[in-house]
Amino acid sequence: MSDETENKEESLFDAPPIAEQERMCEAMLFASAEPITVREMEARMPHGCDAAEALAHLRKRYDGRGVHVVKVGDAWALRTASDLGFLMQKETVETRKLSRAAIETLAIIAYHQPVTRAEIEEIRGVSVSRGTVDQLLEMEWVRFGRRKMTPGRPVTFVVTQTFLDHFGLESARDLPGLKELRSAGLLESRPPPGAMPQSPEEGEEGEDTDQSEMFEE
Amino acid sequence: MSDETENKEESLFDAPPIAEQERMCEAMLFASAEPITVREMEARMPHGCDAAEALAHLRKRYDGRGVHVVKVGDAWALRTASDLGFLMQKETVETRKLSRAAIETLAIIAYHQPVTRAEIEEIRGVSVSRGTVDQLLEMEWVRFGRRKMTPGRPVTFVVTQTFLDHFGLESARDLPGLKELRSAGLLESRPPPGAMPQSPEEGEEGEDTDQSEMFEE
Amino acid sequence: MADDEFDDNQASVTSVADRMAAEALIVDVDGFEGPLDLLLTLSRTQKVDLRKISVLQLAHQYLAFVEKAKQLRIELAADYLVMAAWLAFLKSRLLLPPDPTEEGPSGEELAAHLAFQLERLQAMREQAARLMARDQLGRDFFARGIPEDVMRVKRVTYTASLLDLMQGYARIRTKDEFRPYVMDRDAVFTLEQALERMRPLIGFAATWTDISTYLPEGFTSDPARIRSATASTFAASLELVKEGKAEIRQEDTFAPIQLRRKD
Repeated sequence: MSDETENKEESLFDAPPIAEQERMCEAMLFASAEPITVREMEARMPHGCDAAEALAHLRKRYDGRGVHVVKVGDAWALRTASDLGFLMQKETVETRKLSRAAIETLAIIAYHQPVTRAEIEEIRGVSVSRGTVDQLLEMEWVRFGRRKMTPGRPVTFVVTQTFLDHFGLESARDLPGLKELRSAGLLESRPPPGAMPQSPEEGEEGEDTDQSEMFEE
Repeated sequence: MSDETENKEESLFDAPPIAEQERMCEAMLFASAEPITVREMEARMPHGCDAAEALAHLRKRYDGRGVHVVKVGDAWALRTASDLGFLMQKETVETRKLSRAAIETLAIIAYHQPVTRAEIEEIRGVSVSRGTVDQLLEMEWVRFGRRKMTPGRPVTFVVTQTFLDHFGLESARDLPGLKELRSAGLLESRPPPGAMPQSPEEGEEGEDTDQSEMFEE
Repeated sequence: MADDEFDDNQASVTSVADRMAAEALIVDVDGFEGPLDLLLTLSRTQKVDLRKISVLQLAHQYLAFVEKAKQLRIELAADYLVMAAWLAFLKSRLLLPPDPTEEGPSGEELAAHLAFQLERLQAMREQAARLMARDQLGRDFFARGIPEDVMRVKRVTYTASLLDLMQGYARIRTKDEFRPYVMDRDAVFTLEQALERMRPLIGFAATWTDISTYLPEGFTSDPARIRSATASTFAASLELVKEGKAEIRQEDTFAPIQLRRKD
C-alpha cells in the first residue's frame, strides 16, 4: 500500500491500490442481488477510488468462471453463467406467465421506445388493454418515459433496468436484430397515406428525444 | 450408486474436468439461498463429479479476494470478506412508507409546481403540517422554488432531481395526467359526465413555467 | 391451392384438409388479436415474403372470411367490420383504373402501407419470440441467493412508489371534482335545512302560497344565496308533497310555484 502513496503527496488519504479496489467492488457486487451503479459503489468506497476501472479488471478476472460480471444499463451485477442454469433448478423462480398481448407490447416498447399507447395500438392493430400495461409496469419492466411533444403530449413508455437485467442485456441498444429492423425501416412510425402528418409542437425543439437518440446516448 | 465404482472407465459420459466442476460449485454457492452441503452439490452435478475437490480448488482461488468460501456447519457458502464490512453500510438502512399526508403533499407539489403552502392546503382541503413539508425537504424530494409575485410574496415548492431519480422520471411533466390515470385504472371513481378539470391558476406570466398548464386536458 | 380456400366460389374448396384449415380459422375467431392479426394469419397462406404479398388477394381472403363468419352467425367485433369496409374500398381502388381527378392516396399507396403494417407487426412478433427465448434471470442465470443487506439499522428513510404518488394525487383530485366548492358553504342553504324550516310552517298554509315566501331570513338579497335557498326550498317542497303533507302547483311556465297544506 505504501508504494503507491509517494507520488500523490497532496492527498492525506490516498485511494487504495487498484487490486484492493477490485476486492471492494467484488464484495459489493456479491452482497447485492440487484445491480449497483458505479456512482453508488464509489459513494461507498474510500475517497478517490475508481470503481469503473476496478470493475474492468474484475470483469476480466471472472471471464470464463461460473459467475460473471455483467453490465446492466449503467449498473453492474454478478450473475451465474447461463450454461450452468441446469444446476439451479432449486433456485428457479416461476415467473408469471405473460399473455401474448403483454409479450408483444413489451417487445414493441423495447424496440420502439419511447413509445405512446397510441403507437403501440397502431402497430398491433388492436387497443391495448389496461391490464397489459399495468402488468408490465408492476413487474417493473417498463416505466413512463418523457412525454411526446405531439398534440396532447401523450405519456410514453420505455423499458427499465430490471428489464435489461432480466434478459441479460447491457443496454436497450443490444436488443437482438435492432440494426436490421432499423435499416428495414420497420422501426419508423409511418403515418398512413393521406393522414395529416403529426408535426411536433413548435417552440419545443431540442426537448424531444426520438427513438434513435434514445439508443445512442 | 453401486455401478459408479464398478465401471468407471466404461461410463459413456466422463465427469467434466475439475476446472469445470469448480465453475459449477461456484455458481451453486453464489445462487443458492442457503449454504449447501457437498452431497447436495454432487446430487445436482453431472455423474461422477467430486464436489469436495472442486471446493478445495475454489476455496484457494478466493483466497485473499473480496469474497471467501466458508464452511457453515457441514455446508458451504460464499461470504464477503469481513474486513470489507464497512462497504455494506449503505444497505443498513430502514425504509418506511411515506405517510399519506406526505404523499398527497408531494403529489400536489409534483403536479402543480411551483406551488405555495396556501395552494397546497387549498387543494388538499386540510392544513399542511410543518413536519410534513420539513420531511420532504429533508429527504431532498422538494426544495424551495422562486417566490410567487402575489401579495406577501410567498415561497413556493418544487420537486428536485432526487425526486425524479427516485420515481424514475425524466421530468415532472412526464407524470400521467388525470385522464391517463383514469384510463390506467388508477382512479377508482369516475367523475360525473361533464365535470370540468380544475383550471390552472392565473397570475403568473412570463418565462415562469406553470406546471399545472401541462396537465390541462 | 391454399389461396383459394376463402374464394367466394365454395366449390374451389377441394381437400378436406383445406376445408378444415378454413373452418379452424373461423372457429378460432376469438383467438385473433384484432383484424391486423387476422390479416397476418391469412397472409401466411400466400407463402411468400411479406414484401411481395398480394394485398388484393389478401383483401379478397379477408372479405371472404367475414362473409363466412356471417354465414356461421359468428358475431364479429366492430373493428373487424371496419377493416372489412376499408378493404372493400381498397379493393375497388386497386381494381378500377385511377381517376386523375380524385384526391387522396392511390390504391397502391394504401396497399403498400397495409403491407408495411403487416411486415412491422410480423417483425415485432418475431422479436418478441426472440426476446422470450433469451436466457432469463431466475431461469437460466441467477442473482445472488443470499444478498447481505444486513444488520444494524443506521438510518430511517422514507419511501414511496410512483403508484402511491399517482394514487394520492388521484384521490385528492377526484374528491375535488365531486365536491366543487367547500369554501362557499356559507352561501348554501341545504335541503336538510329547508325541510327543517318548512315542516312546522306547512301546517299553517291553508291557502296557496308562493314558495318564495318560504325563503329564510338572510337568503333574500344576495343572488347566490337566493339561488341556493330557492333550489333547496323547492326540493323540500317536493319532499313534502311526496310525503303527502302538501300540494304543489304552477299555473304556467315560469309562473310562481305555489304550495299549500294537504288535509
